[in-house]
Order: sequence, then C-alpha cells, then structure tokens
Amino acid sequence: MSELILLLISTALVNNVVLIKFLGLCPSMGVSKSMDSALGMGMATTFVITLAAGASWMLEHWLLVPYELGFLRILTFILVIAAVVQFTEMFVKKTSPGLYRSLGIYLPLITTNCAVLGVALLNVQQGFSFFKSLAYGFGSALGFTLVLMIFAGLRERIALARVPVAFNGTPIAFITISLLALAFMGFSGLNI
Amino acid sequence: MTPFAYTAVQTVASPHAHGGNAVSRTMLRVQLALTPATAYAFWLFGWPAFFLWLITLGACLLFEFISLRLMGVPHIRRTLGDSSALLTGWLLALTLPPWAPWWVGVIGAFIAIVIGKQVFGGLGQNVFNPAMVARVALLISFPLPLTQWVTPLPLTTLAAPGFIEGLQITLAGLPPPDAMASASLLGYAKTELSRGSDLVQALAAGHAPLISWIGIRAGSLGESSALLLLAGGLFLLATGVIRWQIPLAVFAGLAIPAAIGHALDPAHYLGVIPHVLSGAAVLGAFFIATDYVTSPTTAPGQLIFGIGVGLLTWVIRTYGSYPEGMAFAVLLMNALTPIIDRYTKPRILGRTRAGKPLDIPAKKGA
Amino acid sequence: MGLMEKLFGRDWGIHPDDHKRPAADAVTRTMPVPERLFVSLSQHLGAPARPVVLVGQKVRKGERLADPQGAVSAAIHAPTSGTITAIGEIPAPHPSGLPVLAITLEADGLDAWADLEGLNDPFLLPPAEISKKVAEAGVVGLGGATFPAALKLSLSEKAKVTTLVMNGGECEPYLSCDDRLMRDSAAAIVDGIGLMLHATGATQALVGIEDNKPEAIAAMQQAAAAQPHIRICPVPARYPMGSEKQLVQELTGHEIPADGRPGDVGVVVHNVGTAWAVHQAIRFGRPLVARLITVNGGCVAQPGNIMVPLGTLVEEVLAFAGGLNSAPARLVMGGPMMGMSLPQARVPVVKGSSGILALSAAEVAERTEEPCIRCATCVGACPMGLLPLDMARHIQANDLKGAVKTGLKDCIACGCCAYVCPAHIPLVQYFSHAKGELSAQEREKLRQESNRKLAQSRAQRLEREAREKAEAAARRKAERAAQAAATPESQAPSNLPAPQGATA
Amino acid sequence: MIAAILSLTILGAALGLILGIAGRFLAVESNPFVDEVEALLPGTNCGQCGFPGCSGAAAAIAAGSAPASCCPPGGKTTAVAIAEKMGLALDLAAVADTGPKLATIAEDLCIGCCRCIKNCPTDAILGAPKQIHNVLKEACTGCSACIDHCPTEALVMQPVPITLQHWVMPKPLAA
Repeated sequence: MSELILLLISTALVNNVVLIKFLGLCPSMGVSKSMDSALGMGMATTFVITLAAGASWMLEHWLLVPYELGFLRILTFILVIAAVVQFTEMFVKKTSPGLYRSLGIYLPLITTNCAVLGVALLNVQQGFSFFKSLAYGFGSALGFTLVLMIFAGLRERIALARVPVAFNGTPIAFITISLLALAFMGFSGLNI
Repeated sequence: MTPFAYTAVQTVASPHAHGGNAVSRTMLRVQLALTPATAYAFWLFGWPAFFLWLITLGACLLFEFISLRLMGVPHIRRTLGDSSALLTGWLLALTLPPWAPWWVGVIGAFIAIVIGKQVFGGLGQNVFNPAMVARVALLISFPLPLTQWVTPLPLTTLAAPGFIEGLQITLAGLPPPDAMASASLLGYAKTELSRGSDLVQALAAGHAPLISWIGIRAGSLGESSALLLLAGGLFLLATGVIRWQIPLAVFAGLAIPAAIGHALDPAHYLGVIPHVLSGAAVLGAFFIATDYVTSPTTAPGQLIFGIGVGLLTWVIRTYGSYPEGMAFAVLLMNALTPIIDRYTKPRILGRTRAGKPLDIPAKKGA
Repeated sequence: MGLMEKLFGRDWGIHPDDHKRPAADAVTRTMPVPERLFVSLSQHLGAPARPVVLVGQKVRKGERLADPQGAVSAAIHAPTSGTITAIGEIPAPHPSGLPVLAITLEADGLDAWADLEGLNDPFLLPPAEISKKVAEAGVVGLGGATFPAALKLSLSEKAKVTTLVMNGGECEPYLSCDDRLMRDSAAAIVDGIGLMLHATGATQALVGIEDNKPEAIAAMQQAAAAQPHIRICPVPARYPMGSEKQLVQELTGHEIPADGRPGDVGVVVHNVGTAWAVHQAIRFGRPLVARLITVNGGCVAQPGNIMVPLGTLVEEVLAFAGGLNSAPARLVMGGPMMGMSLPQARVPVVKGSSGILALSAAEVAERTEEPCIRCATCVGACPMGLLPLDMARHIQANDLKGAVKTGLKDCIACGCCAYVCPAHIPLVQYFSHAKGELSAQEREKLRQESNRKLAQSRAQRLEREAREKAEAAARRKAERAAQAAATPESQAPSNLPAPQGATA
Repeated sequence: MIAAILSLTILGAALGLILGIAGRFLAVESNPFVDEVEALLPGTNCGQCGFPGCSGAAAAIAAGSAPASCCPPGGKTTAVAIAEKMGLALDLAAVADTGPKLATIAEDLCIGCCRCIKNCPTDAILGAPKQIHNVLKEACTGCSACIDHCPTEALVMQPVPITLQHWVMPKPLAA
C-alpha cells in the first residue's frame, strides 16, 4: 500500500509529466486560461489516462505479448485511447455543455495528448503490475491536473497584469510555465 | 449677483483624505530592518561580501532602468524611487555565497529584474518572488559557484582580505583557498547523511545553538545572524509592515515536522533548532515569504501559505537533493497563491462563505 | 459564524484622525436668509420633484414649491418668503458639474412662515397619519443618503419592525452636525424618536452614538432618562460605524442579508437629524427648509456648525462662517470619506448636505497612483469583507463581470480601502465607475427590451394592415364580380395600386 | 498476420459498438443557440449588420460566421451578452460603441415626405404628409435606418445628452 502511495507522489511531483517529462504541453498551454476549465480538463484527462493505463496493461498482457503482436502496440493503444476520449467527450457534452464549450477542440484532442500515450507506453516499459499501472497512470494524471490548475491560476492573475505588449499572451505563459518548472526542480532527487 | 458658470473639471472621487502610508515608506522600512544583519554579515565575511552586495544592487537598478526605458515608462525616476528593485537586489545578494564572483550577482540581477519581474509588467504584477527566481535559476545553472561557502573571517582579524584583495576575489572570481572552503550546516548534514553516518555524532562537534544565533558559520550573507534577522523581523511586525501569520506559519511548518522526525529518528532527522536557526529560515520567514506581491491576501490564506513554505522547505531539506529548500518552497507556494486566494476569500457581510445572500430570518409574529 | 471568523475576528474599518474639534465645540450659529435662494428639485434619492409654482408667484416660508413625482421622491418647500423669479438649470452640487433644475426664490426679507399647524397629541393618530405628515413635510434621511423618510416609516410598518436604530454615529471625520444637534436639541430628537416609534410600531429605539462624543451621549441620556424604551448606546469610534449594516450589527447583532433591507431583520434605521426634522414636522407642522451644516477644514477660518436655509449657495455659507484663510485644494460637500467634491462654490445647499469642507492640500494628501503591490491592507480595512485590490484589477482590465463576481455589488463606497492604500490607488473611483457602467448597461438592456417590443408591435401592425388591405381588396373584388355579373357588358376591373396611408 | 488483423478488427468493432451504445444514451440535440442569440438581439431588423434581419444575424453568430459584436445598434451591452452566452472571447476594442444616439429632425429642413416613417423599425417617427415630423425619444432605438431615406438631410443622429441620473464616474487614468 505505502508503495502505491509513494509511486503516486513520485509520479505526481518528482517526475511530473508536464514540467519534468515535457509531455502534454499542448493542453497545458491551451486550456489553462481559467481555473474552472483547467479543473474540467484535468478531470477528463485523469479519467482517460487512468482508464488507458489499465486498458493498455490488459492489452499488453493478454493480447500483445501472448500473440507476439508487439509491433501493434502503439496502434492498439491509440485505438483504446481514442475510444475512451470519444466516450468522455459524449459524457461531458451531455452533462456539462458549458465545460464542453470552454474546452472546445482540446477535448477530442486528448487523444493526441502525448501524456496519455506516453504514460501508457512508459507503464508497459517499466513492467508494472496491474494495480501499479493504475497508480502510475492516476499519479501522472494527478500531476498533470495539479500543474494545469496551478498554471491556470497564475494565468488568471497574469491576464489582469500589465504585461508589456511584446510579452503578452503566449510568451508570458511560456515564461511562467518555465519558472514553474524551475520551482518543481526543487523536488528533483526527492527520495522518501 | 454674477450668473452661473459651468466649469470644466477633472472629477475627483472620494475619499478626500488619506492615511499617509506609502509604498516607498514600506520598502524603506524593510531595508531598515535588513541593515543590521547585513552590516554584521559584511563584518563577518569581509570586503568581497560587500562588493558582491554592491554589484548586485547596482545591477538590479541598472536592469530596472533599462527595462523601464525599453518599455517606454514615462516616470522612470519615480518608479526607480520606490526602491523595489533595490530591495530585490538586496534580498538576492543576501542569499548568495559571500565570495561569489561578480557575474553571479549581475546574472542574478538580470534574471530577477527582467525575467522575474519586468516581463510580467513590473512592480506588483509578477507571480513569483523575483529574488527567489534568480536564486533558484543561478543554483541550477551554476551549481559550483553557488555552493562554495567560506568560513567567516571577520574584518577585524588579520587574515581577512583587504580592500584590494577583496576586489580581486569578487572581480577575478578566484575560488577561495581550500583552507577557507567550508560547508553550511545543512550542506554538511546532507553530506554526512549521504555518507551514511549518524547525524547525532556528526553534529556533536561545534554546532551549538549559540553559534546559530550569532551566525559565525559558513553560509550566505542572509544566513549569518539569526538574532539580528529576528530583530529586523520583529521591527517589521511592530511597524505593521508585515503581519504575524506568514512568519509564524513558516516556523510552524518547519518546526513541527522537524520535531516529529527528530523525535522518531535523531540519527536521520535534524532537530528543530538547526532547522529553524540555520539556513535561510529566519530570512525567508520574515523577509522573503512575506513579499506582498506573491503571497495570499487574506489571513487564513497567509497561514496556509506559510505552513506550505515551512513544510516544503523541510521536505526538500530532508528528502531532496538540495541541502536548502527555502527558495524552492517559496516559489512553489508562490505558484499556489492564486489557488489559495481563490479558496480563502473572506466572507462578505450579509453573505455566506459561498457568496449567496444570507437567508432572511423568519418574521417574528408574522 | 465559522471558527475562522472567531479566531481572526474581523477587524474591519479604519481609525482616521477625526478633526471634529474645535468645530464640534463651537456654538451653533444661524445663518440669515440670503437675498436669493436656489432650491434644487433633486434633493433626495429618487425622481426629481415636479414644480407646482409659477415664475412671479409669491410664496411664504414653508409653502410647497414642488410635489413628489413617482414612487420614491419627496416634496420641496420654500425656505423663506419671497418671489419665484426663475425655474431653470443651475450647477448641481455634484462632482460632475452637470446642471440640475432648480427654483430661484428672491427673498423678501420678512422670512414669514405660512400658516402652519402642529399636532398637539400625535400619539392619538394612527401611525399611517404620522407617515403622511412626514411625507408632506418633505423630510428625507439627513445622514446623507436622503432616502424619503416617510417611505421608510411606512415600509417598516409593513415589515413588522421591532427595533428602531437611531444613527448618531457620525463616523465621518470633520463632521459634527449630528453631534451638535444632539447636544443642543436632545429633547426635540428624543421627541422625534418617540414619534417615529409610534409611526413604525417598533417597541424599542437604540440610539448608537460613537464614544468620541461624550457630551452628546450625556445630553441624550438625560433627555431620554424618562423613557426606558429609548436606549442610548455608546459604540466604539471606528469608521464606518455609521453605515447602516455595520451599525445594525453592532447594536442588535443581526446581520442584514446581502439582498435584503434592515426590515428583514426587524430593524429600521434613521438618522438622529431625521428625528429632529420629524419632530419639527409633527409638532409645529414645519417642513424641512433648513438644516444644520458643519463648516470645517483646514482652510476655514472659523469652523463650526451653522443652521442654513436650503438653497443657500456654498460660497455664501463659507463667507458667513468667516471666510477662508487660504485657497482650498478641494471643496467637499459631506464628509471627507464619502462626500462629493464640488467643482465650484456656486452650488446650492441641499437636504443631504451634512457638511461643507474646504480642505488644504495637506489634508487631501493627493498623490499620483502607483502600481498595486498586493499588500492587502485594503482587505483588512474593508468593512464588507471584500477584496478591493482584486476588484480594482478586474475593473482596470475592463472585466466588469469579474469585478461583480469579486463582490462589487456589495461595496458601500465607504472609502476605507482608498484611505489606507499605500499606492494611492483611487479604488473608490474604480468602483463608482464600474457601478455606473453596470447601471448604464442595465438601462441599456431595458431599452433593448422595449425596442424589441416596439419592433414587434410594428410588425404586428404591418401584418394587420396588410391583412386588412387584402380583405378590403377581396371585398371590392367580390363586389365588382357581383356588379359584373349584374352588368356583363362592363369593362374588366382596373388594378389600381393600393393607396399608401400615413402611418402615424 | 491473421492474428494481427483479427485482433485489430475485433478490438475496433468492440469499441465501436460500445461507443455506439454510449452515443445513444448521451445524445444531445444540436445548436440550441440560434434562438437564444436571437432573443438577445434588438429584433428591429434594421439590417445594419448586413444579414437579413435579426434572425439571420443570430444564425450567423451561432454558426460562428459573424462576430458577437456585429450588431451596431445593440452596442457593447448586446455584444457582451452574446459573447457570454456563446462562451466566445470578445475584443471589446472592436466594438465601436460611441454611446447611445437618437435621431433628431431639423424642423426647418423637414418637408413632410413620410419616407423616414416607413423605414422606422419601431414606429418612432410621428407625422403626416406635408407636416413636419417628430421623433419619439422613448421609442427611437438609434438604429439610424431612417437617416439615408431623408431627401433633405433633416434627420441627424445626435448623442443623448448626459444628465445627473445617467452620469458615470470616469475610469481613473492608469498610472
């Protein structure tokens, strides 16, 4: 149990997908304008990553390895991820049209969020057990959501700041996220 | 009687009185509070420390001036006059190794003023503490000069470098002689731990709390005398520049886990006294974490912020790969500040905490 | 109340220098009627009054000049006897310097009252009758909000009010007119309170007086000694203690809901000055035609309190007070915290004028705005628990919706935030601007609404006309067909274009 | 090879089936925005936006082919309301809001031709042939549809004068 918790912390903070592994940058920049949509995006992605991590484990161990279909790994993973994302999209559209609207194109684009495929592949690579895979996926997604929320909070504040024209918009967002990555460097080598 | 005339007026809104507080006054008081500890540190570490401090401050002012000029700000002198850049440089210089070469100060000043502050729009618009941004960026980019501590050589002692020698040390960037090289208490503890030795034994020699209070020990300028920094901090509290929430919470966040860890396993966890009195804890708690711009605005938010800073400092010091975690902790909590602010809004009179109007009470006898 | 609030105890408000003395200790003076008075038709909250006199008409003091118009409005009476010489625009006592409609009254110097009659035993009358008399006298709230007093009296009757809170806080610095009134006419005020208790049906009156006015507290305690249901309650001096919500919470412990009125917690709040005006109206039948005004500020030679006829020009009041000893940096009507800056001294005194301040540059302490450093001093000072710094940031970025979300609508414009701001940011101006913009948007929305209705009714009209035209054409066609059938040799019907009628 | 084809086919089919079923349960009727946007527009069909009437503009806005700020008489208020409803970003600077205006008739120029009357979408102009016309202030929406139809240029759009009741405290000049 404590092993799982440690895995969660290490994936969420120490090896943060966005700030340390530089995965999932596209939604991190795109859906971080307000904390509400960031939280929505984070939850949607958490759902997708966790489910994809579990499903990919099952595919890997029950299909790809037994039938020696390793070359199909990326293809099958993407297939599963795309299906989960489609389901998520329908669900969000039904339950929260406002969120659906504010997430816009970034919701279906979770499919191509490299964090999702990346986590699934890393999972398989590290040969985790099923539950560890889930924890790894969930922890990564938690880290993603955390960064997205923090970043959205910062951007909400920056949106009201008198940023010089040359830096306004995306430049200041990149500077901010780089400083955030700097702060997360403090967790490097964290060894509990 | 003369007829009525309508005069074109510039509208002025109420109130037509003011309490008299001013930004520049606040900044001045912080500088005043820093002066004793800084002067004492100059005495401890000699001329090189003074030169580095001077260069860092000068560079900060220069970069502030250049940025304002580039952005076409109309009242450059007035903006420089609020001395916020001076304070940033001062705080940055206090966190650098005293004998670090001049370019460390200049690059640090550039990062602090330009990247940490001006690109966000200047004073009050930045989201991270500029001095800490510079300190962390320097630490990650130039780990060697940023971790070369020297044993204090008070100015009055014979071996202390003179004026010219001091200039050479700062400008030529000569590494300090081996005999002078030393480690800060936290760095020493980290090294000893990684060697697998027992902290109780390792620290038994020569790390009495008294030394921590007086600060005659390797470290940055701002890590020297806990006593003088504490006095400065109390001055700020007394004059109302800062509130008690953040300093107290930082100490609590640091001391409580330290006490628990030390009680459980003294061989692996440093005690409360070394944690609180060494390193940048006192400086950070009173002067850095309390930075208005980058900390929460409400009392409960400030408590959460302070506890976060203290706790993260302890976590990074204890488990991370860096011996000192104050700068990282401050940056991490700066990042969380908007979220803390959002969830610790004060309750509006006549409304519930969620912002809904209070229920109208049932009429008596109606 | 949560644990958090218990622990941190909301330390709202500020403690400004009160500058009340020596003006408060100076003997009250009465100003003689000037030769010409300019009686504004907008002296109260709500719609301007409608004049009922004609130019050239002679009036006596206390005769009605204008009728209330609309639901919220108040009557206006002649402050002296004389002749109406004009009804037109004059500069309003308002920071904008815009004009306002006013009646110009040329005084005849006699200052003769009209035949007015007071009531000997008003407590025998039904409460509604008292409210009616108060309305006839044109009494409005004299604390500064100028809400028609009679409306509040009769509304509170419906709302089942149990407590009448009398506001003698006078928390604004410099002002001492309520203080002076309580010292000089405590008996009249207590009588007015009794009348208001009768009118509202409340069972007790709590008179809140800040503890920096010991003389007023003593005078009122003595005057109310015989009436146990009128309690004099000293409250700690703190700005804005005299704000309705704050005073009600301090005295009764009730918190008024954000979208509610004091009546919702069984309370009605009136100013002590209003009680004096009610006493005058009921006992002597005298309408509100003069009021006590504090003349104060660093530039005033002889600060003090003066009884001034309404409609007197500010410059005349200043001259009577002893003139100015230096050119003021700012002329203010009301207190320094919430009062209005006057663009010029040639504006009339109105019912809501509690003070005229000629402030020196040092007192105003005006400085250029600096950027906000998020020091949060304003958060601690705000009596409403708002985040002034965040609201101002949203307004700076033209994000009105964000500002409303941060609590703009709960702002009472007390000025505490701007008073303590080290960066000298004109926070109140930001909020007033945003509130003005919001109400402009609200008006715009209403206009659009009515536009849509107008367009719809036009569409219906066009449709109806087209239908009527078609019906008429069909009828004619049928007639012609019938004719043609009767006389087969007649020609084919010509297709005349339908005449276009005027649409009005 | 066969295993690969088979597994992919089966996987695809199974996922497709699940999604198909989910699609049934989570179906959403499309684009309810046209009506809502139309309700926000003035409804005067003045045609200044370049679309055939307000319903045409509403359809264009809902489809995304027209900006939320396309209604000149609606001004800033309408643009903001629509942008909010649609969740669109709005560049307020693009909204040319010069403040409310009203049509006024210069009495010495009016010849009483009634042309303006026919083109007023809110029946705000009163008058009869050969009589000087008049604008009802309460009913004029400031759409300026009448302006171009006046043969003598007697019709002019004039800003509504500011009164004490409508005065708005100016925004402080940023430091």
